Amino acid sequence: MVSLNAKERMLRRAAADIEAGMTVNLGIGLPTQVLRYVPADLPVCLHSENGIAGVGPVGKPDRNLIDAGGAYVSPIAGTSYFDSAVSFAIVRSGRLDLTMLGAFEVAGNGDLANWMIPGKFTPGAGGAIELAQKTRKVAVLTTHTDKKGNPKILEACTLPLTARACVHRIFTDMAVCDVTPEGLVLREAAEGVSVAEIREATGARLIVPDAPLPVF
Amino acid sequence: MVSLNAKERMLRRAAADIEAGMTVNLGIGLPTQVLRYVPADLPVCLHSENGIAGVGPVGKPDRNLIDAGGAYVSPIAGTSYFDSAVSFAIVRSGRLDLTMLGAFEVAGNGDLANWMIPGKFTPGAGGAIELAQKTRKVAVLTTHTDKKGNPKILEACTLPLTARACVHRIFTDMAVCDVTPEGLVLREAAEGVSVAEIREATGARLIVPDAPLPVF
Amino acid sequence: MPMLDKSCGMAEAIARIPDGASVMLGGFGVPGTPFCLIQELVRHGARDLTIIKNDSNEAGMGVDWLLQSGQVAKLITSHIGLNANAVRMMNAGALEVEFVAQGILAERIRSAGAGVMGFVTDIGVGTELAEGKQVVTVDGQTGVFEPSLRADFALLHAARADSFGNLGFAAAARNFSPLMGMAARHTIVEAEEVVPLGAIHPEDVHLPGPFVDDVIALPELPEVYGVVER
Amino acid sequence: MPMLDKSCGMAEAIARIPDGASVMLGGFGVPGTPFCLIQELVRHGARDLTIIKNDSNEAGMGVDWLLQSGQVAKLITSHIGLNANAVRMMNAGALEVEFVAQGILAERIRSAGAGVMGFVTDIGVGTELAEGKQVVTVDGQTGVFEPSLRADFALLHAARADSFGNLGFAAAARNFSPLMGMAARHTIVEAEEVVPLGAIHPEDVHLPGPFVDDVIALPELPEVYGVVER
Repeated sequence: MVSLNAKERMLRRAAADIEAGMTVNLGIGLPTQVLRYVPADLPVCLHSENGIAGVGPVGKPDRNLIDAGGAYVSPIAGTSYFDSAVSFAIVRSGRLDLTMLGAFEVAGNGDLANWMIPGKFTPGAGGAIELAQKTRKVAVLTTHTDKKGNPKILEACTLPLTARACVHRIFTDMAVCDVTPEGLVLREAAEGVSVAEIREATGARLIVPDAPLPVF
Repeated sequence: MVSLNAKERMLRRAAADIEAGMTVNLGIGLPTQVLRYVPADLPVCLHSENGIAGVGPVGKPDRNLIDAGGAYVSPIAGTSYFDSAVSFAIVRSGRLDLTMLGAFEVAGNGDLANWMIPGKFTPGAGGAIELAQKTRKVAVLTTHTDKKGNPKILEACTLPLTARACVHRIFTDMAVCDVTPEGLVLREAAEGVSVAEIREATGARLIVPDAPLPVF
Repeated sequence: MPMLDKSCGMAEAIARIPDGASVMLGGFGVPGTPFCLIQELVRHGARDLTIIKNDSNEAGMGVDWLLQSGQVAKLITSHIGLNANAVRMMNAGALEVEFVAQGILAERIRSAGAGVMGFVTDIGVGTELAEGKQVVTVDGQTGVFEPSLRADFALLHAARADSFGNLGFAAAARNFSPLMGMAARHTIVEAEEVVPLGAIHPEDVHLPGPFVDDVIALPELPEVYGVVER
Repeated sequence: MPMLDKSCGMAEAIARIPDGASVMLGGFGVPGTPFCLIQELVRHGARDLTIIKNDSNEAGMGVDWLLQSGQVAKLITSHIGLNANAVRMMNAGALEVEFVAQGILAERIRSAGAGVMGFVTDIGVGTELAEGKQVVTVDGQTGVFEPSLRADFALLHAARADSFGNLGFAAAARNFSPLMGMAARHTIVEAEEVVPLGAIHPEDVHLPGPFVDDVIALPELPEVYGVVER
């Protein structure tokens, strides 16, 4: 079980990667919650697959204005609406600077599996495949282990892939890791979590720098 | 030289093929002039390649509103504007019921050459290729012979083709001919023009029905 | 030159849909889903339909009415995760589901509307999503061919329409609607408001009239169009 | 959450364009042609450009300024019939011209903006227009592959823009502009009016801000934008 404190720390740390001027897509669930930790005055354009650039906060419900996750959102000054082909043109043509996605499994080489568990969960991928494959920077936001304590970061995914070698950064309740040409590199550790604990909870080979790790 | 009278008759005859409810594209030159003979109360949607459905009459110039031929046109109640991709989506997806085009040469099998005379006239095809290939009914509007009296309706085109076997009907100052599976069929003759004269001026094999020809 | 009046009664329009037809339904969740047209399609009773829609709505609404009435042979969609009934029918073999990645679904539909045969993309290459697809190599780069997705009919919900079929969609209710209106051989539209010709500014038309065949004015909006309380 | 301010000076924006760049220019005839940006590009002097534009304007205006200044190595276009200077330069071998059928040009540009590799069409099949193109056979039907047409820059003229780059185009001045804005790596816009954020209704945006990089307010419209007297 992840403590509320650890979860908030993860969300706050992920939010720090959202920079001024970015166009960002946040997946359903944990990623959407990152928004709470983004400074209110930071210029950011939130994209939603169903045809919105400039998604505003959840507000007074308008029956015609949901985000891709079904939440009733609001427009802001500068919002635009468009059809689904244009929406994915934004994705595939590389206009998204950053996407944060959930994961069932993520591999040390950046492979991502987040849409299908054969025989158990096969609802269809929605827009995840294109978000994962085409966004300039793909971050995964996940608990470091599943509910049974098994690692979600693996040497190789066992589930059908969403996209190959697409993930650049992994935020968890325990660590921040980067996928690099050399392999998966531990960049930061959560407060109070040791490198040994992170290694123990990680199913992929993990490169740990010699220098002291920043703590988040 | 075509008499004014013969030209008017041709235009009026061509106009009679424009039916209520059609979406129509009229090429530059003679085809555009057909409009003068379309009843003012006939519901027709004129399409222009540069992104207009519901082209209104030439009117008070608006610097932002030309048709594909560069004429300053006007909007009517029900006009819409769109981008060039949507404009040709209308063409290629078969939404144009009728297009009337000019021709350098047209063959008895419906081949059309109307965009290029190698070594003399090579300005590029503009939208002619897609109009010719994809409109449900393609009509050619042309003088029966060129300025030197040579036939423009040939057994086979000598110039580079705009599209193969695309023409359904040919309106000239002398005749109305249809391209059919059996060959080119003479349907109507202009007032005062004999079948012998039409045969003489036609470079393609011409099927002449036994029954008396309607006169236009 | 006036414009054709495409006003039509709902029953008359939906009666055109025969057994075995392919039918696109606009909408992404509730916004844009043509609930009244779907309801009429249930009443009409055409069977063995291929339905193309972004999602399968939630259980008990929209496309689920067609699933429950047994009129759907095949569903082409990007996800059905919010409709337990659709998942159950698929798992029981009572419904064939073809999953297409959301943006690829949108682009295949648009591609049909654009009158081309299909497009080539690297989306899914290297994963099982590309399996069975025709490979096209361009300048050494590998892509898969995604065929255009046409349909016999499109059923759309518009915020406003004029009698010629120029349409405007509200906010996120636009989604797949203009694409489907372009891709179908026959496009039927239910509109919250049918406005006089010219009342939609020509620059603000979201789907031009030449793509639309039947325009139906909705007398009033049933509750299903409203905000979903969860 | 505010939106990024993309306001920019014209000289600063155009200075980004290096020698050898590919540059898309909006416009079909006069409407939509970004005359002021083109003029600045002449001043800037980048050479060896590949210009992509529907047509070559008329002699003495628009893209012809770039032809006359000798900055254009190659022109990709659908026709040049109204510009005798362009025809002369082409015939003299001073300008390489690649002709593309108008709707195929539009679709190749849109295809780049859609982030796919290209599309397959039967347009031109069986004529010399298809010569040299990659043939793709789909279910026994023959098509040719038309590759996406990208560019380094797009220069667009908009009727109205907000500071985030949401654009509105007037009447027939829309034409290739939204497609090019999507297809270019960097999109520079001159706007007749820069309006406050939110002043363009979100449903009436013709090109969404995420596709736009630089927004330049035109102080006043030079005469070249006006009605052409013939």
